[in-house]
Amino acid sequence: MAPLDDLYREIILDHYRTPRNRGELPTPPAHRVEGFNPLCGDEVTLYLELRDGRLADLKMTGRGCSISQASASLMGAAVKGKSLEEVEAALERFRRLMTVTETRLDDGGEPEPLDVRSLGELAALAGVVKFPVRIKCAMLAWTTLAQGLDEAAADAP
Amino acid sequence: MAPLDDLYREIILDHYRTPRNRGELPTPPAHRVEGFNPLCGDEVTLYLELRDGRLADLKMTGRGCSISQASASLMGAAVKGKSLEEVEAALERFRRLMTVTETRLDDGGEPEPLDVRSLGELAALAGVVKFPVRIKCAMLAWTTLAQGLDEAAADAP
Amino acid sequence: MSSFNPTRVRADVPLLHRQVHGRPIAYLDSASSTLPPRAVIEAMDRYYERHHANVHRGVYQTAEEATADYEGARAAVARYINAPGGAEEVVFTKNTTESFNLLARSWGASRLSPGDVVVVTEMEHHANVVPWFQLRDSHGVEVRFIPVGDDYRLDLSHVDQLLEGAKLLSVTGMSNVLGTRNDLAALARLAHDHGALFAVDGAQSVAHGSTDVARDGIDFLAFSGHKMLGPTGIGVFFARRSLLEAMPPFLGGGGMIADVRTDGFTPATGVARFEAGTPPIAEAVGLHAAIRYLEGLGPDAVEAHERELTRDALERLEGDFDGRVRVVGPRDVVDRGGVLSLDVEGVHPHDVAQVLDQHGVCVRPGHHCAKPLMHRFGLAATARASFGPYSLTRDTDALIEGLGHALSLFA
Amino acid sequence: MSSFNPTRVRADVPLLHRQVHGRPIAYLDSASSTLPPRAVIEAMDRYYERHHANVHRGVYQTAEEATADYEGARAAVARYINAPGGAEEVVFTKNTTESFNLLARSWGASRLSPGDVVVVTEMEHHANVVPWFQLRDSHGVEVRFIPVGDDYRLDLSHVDQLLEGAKLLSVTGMSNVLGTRNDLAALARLAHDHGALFAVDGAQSVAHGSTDVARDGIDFLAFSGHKMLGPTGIGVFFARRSLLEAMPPFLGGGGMIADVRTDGFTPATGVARFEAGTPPIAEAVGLHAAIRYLEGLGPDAVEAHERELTRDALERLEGDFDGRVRVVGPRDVVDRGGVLSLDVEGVHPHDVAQVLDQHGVCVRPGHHCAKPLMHRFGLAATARASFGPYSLTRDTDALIEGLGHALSLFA
Ligand SMILES: Cc1ncc(COP(=O)(O)O)c(C=O)c1O
Ligand SMILES: Cc1ncc(COP(=O)(O)O)c(C=O)c1O
Repeated sequence: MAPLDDLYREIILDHYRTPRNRGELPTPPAHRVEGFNPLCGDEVTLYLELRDGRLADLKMTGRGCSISQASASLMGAAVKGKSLEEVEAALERFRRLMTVTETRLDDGGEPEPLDVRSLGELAALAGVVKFPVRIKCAMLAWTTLAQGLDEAAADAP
Repeated sequence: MAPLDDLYREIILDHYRTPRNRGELPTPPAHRVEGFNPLCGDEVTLYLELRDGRLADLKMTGRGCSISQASASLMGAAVKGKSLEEVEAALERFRRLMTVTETRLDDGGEPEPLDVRSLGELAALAGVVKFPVRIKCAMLAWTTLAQGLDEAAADAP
Repeated sequence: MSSFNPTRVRADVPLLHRQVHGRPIAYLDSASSTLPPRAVIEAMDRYYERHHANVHRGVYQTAEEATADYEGARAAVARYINAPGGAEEVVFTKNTTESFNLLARSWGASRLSPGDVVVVTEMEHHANVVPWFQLRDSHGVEVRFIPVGDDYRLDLSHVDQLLEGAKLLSVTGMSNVLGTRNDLAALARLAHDHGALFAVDGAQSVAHGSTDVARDGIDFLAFSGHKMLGPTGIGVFFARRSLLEAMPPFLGGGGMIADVRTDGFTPATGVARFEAGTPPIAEAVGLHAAIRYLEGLGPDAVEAHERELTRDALERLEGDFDGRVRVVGPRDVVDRGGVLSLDVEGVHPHDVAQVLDQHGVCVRPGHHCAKPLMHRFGLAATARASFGPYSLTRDTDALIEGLGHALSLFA
Repeated sequence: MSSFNPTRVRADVPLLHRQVHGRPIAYLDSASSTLPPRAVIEAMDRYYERHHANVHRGVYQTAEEATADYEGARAAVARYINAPGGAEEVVFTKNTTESFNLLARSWGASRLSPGDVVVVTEMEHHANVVPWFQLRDSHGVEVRFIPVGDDYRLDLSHVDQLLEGAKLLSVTGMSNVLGTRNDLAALARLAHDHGALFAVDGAQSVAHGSTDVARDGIDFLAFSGHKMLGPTGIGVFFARRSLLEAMPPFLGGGGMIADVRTDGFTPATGVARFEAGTPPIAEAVGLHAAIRYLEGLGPDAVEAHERELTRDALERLEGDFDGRVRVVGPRDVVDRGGVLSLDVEGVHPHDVAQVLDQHGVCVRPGHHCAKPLMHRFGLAATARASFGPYSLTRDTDALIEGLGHALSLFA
């Protein structure tokens, strides 16, 4: 197994200690969606405000481990204000990052550099794949976001 | 484990090939009772005619292995015509014979000689205890008899 | 190319090196339970010695390893039966029997209404009969039986009528009494044509040939580790993903919930919903090793080997005893596995097995948990000899010798 | 006199010889699953290598041996828990969870009517909660919870009210989160005084002290092999004979029937009625070896050893971290086992466990399948360290060192 530093990069600890975009938004207009990891009890609630094809605003509450909370905070920073296409693309990139298998990491070193670069600060979470049980933690906010976007699209007039 | 001869004594094979008291009795006056070994499908049906405190007549049908059928046949020969006290005593003696543990047989040779002698031909079944799964076969007719006597007593006016 | 070599398989199985009553053991009871090769035993040892921990909820090294071992076994099972939806269609249970109870109590109890029909066959093991009777008693479903013909094969002459209104057809892949193999692909088509789902009891069939749920159109499949060179204490329930996802939980407890409060609970999603409590972890590891071992032998090679043994045994049983030993099952070896139920003239199966035991031959007397079939043929019991991948002609030699002894003893 | 020597016990457990991340393993997750000593692994090996066969229906040598092994395990369990009616009161299941489902679906479903009350406690594992909710949904029974006080012990101040109309009181012998041991004899009297039966979740308590169902007046008891140095894949359900005899079958299939026809079935009598399908035979052999091993150590000696470890750990956890590590559970070691649920200031249990893993320390983060209890204390999760007979002070040393690291990393 990889050393702890691969997991707890400074950016992650920073986002865990000082999470961005904490709080709530009035619903409506915002859409509220809850995510939940039954195995460890991690929770995240997202408030998504969609306007003119963009994720105009986003806030979140929740509690959980450093990885789930930092991932949520990093996600918020990465997707807030972006067009829905950009958000979808970020979601897809992050999913791919998290499904790079441990084996590939083991013999190939880092995952595809293009991916990582296009992720910006989120690349700090790349080390999580070396700790398979933590992948669920890192994914929690993202799957919740995906669900929220689906629900919001379904609700839209 | 003991050699086969301990199990398949000549008397047993004889009673298996030529079972005594086969047939049915009209009910009433006879009492009919069925016994059943769910593990191997052995069956025995007894017809018991009680008169004046005696097991005046007894017949049986059924199918099963040599041990269950020979034990039934030997039982019939041993208890037919006997007083109910004598039948009960035979039942008790046979039960004790069958619960002599294998261990005791192993270090003590034969079970208590008194028992065996008082059993007459039934002593041929003593070897069964060395084959634990067969004890159920040997007991089938006897537990059925015990049940039949109980039922008949309950039915009696 | 498979490198199948039965002598080598035999060498791999520790129990076959044993003697009983001064004779080499001739194990002919694989239909009851198979004997595990050393690789299976050692995989479980290694698990307990190096990796054991409870699964799913641990982040420490051995807990991750145990989880990976356990989930790796699930993936191996999915591959072995060619589950179209992969590991997410494979639930671990304790045995085939629990798998059928899960099917009846979860899918059956939630999907069937009074008057709905479940069709089984007269050659089913009790595991695929009793749960349906229990569902009949609790939910009013009707249970119908496809009869078995005098040729020991399913009699499909009235099957359309029997399948009318059926919601499920549930059939054994191979009879544990007759050896008859059923044409699963054809039966699946029949079931589906009548709007019924198709369940298979794979307890006998999975270890003695290939299984392909995707190819054959199987909706549900149940089988046991201990009948496929694996350990006791583990079984498999396969269901197509769309079906599994709609099934409510069966057993309740830890691991199968999303949330529990003092006023109720929310079940988990996925296979976890059906795996309440600590699962058979070491047993999954053993099953995985058994699957690897069977894949190494090649399911088709195993089937061909056992077919050859069966052909030879059928011939000799007929030829050597002037008809005094009757095989209750098909006489040809097409669509037939290596199970030989014997009816020996004048000798009760219990006595047959007892005499054979003295020859080191292990056969099983009884109704083999298939009483409807026994009733059908007017039998109380048979003495059943059955082959496994490690069986050799010399096992049949010992069987024939012992049968001769039994016949002479009771003559 | 017991010859209990924890260093020797440790030597007996192969997994404890392992290193992780270059450190000796400090296994502190026995409440999840214990580590089997070599004697348990070897007993199962020997079983598979020499005696394996399906039980009950065979007359050949190895089938008799396997049956004797299996039934011998049942007798050993009966002795270990002092079952007044002996082996006929011991049913083998797959785990504690199945045992509770058996209790709820067989006894519960047949004996309870809408409005009947089942009383559990806020400190129960989901295994002793979810089956009762399921029974509530199917049969309309009411489920009540005895609250847990701020002292982490049952709050019995309103227990008479709670037990009014109760048909069953079902309580854990020891909380897997708090370590709290409950006074089973007193609770049994309470239950019986209110006309209720008394069930105990022994999953945690059976391995860390003595269990005596006769002395304590326990009517039903459930526990798992893998939490008492035994294998996965086996559990026990004990019920007083008079209760067991009146219970209808649960799972249907082979082995639990007296007869099956195409129109119905008749269940078997005795424990067989509850053991459908091939049972966990090798696992029973392993459990037997575990019981022998525990009896050799002496349950009281094990309890005393773990109490001493707990006393020491409680002191150091309080003393070393200026209150930044809080133990969720009683602070004294009276009526308390070796389970330490930790709440570490500013560090999520997941992260605590992850950092500890680097120190070779195995603890479990999560809700420990006791969500009602977590809700009660407003916690989402704890990091739980728990002792076993093989635990040593040096495991606590490693824990303390790792906690220091976690606190500094997240400071
Ligand atoms: C108190 C308690 N009850 C029940 C269980 C469930 O045991 P199993 O998972 O073996 O069914 C556990 C173990 O997690 C437990 O600690
Ligand atoms: C055809 C068939 N189905 C089901 C079973 C039951 O399997 P298990 O006892 O492992 O549940 C058996 C084994 O006896 C079988 O042969």
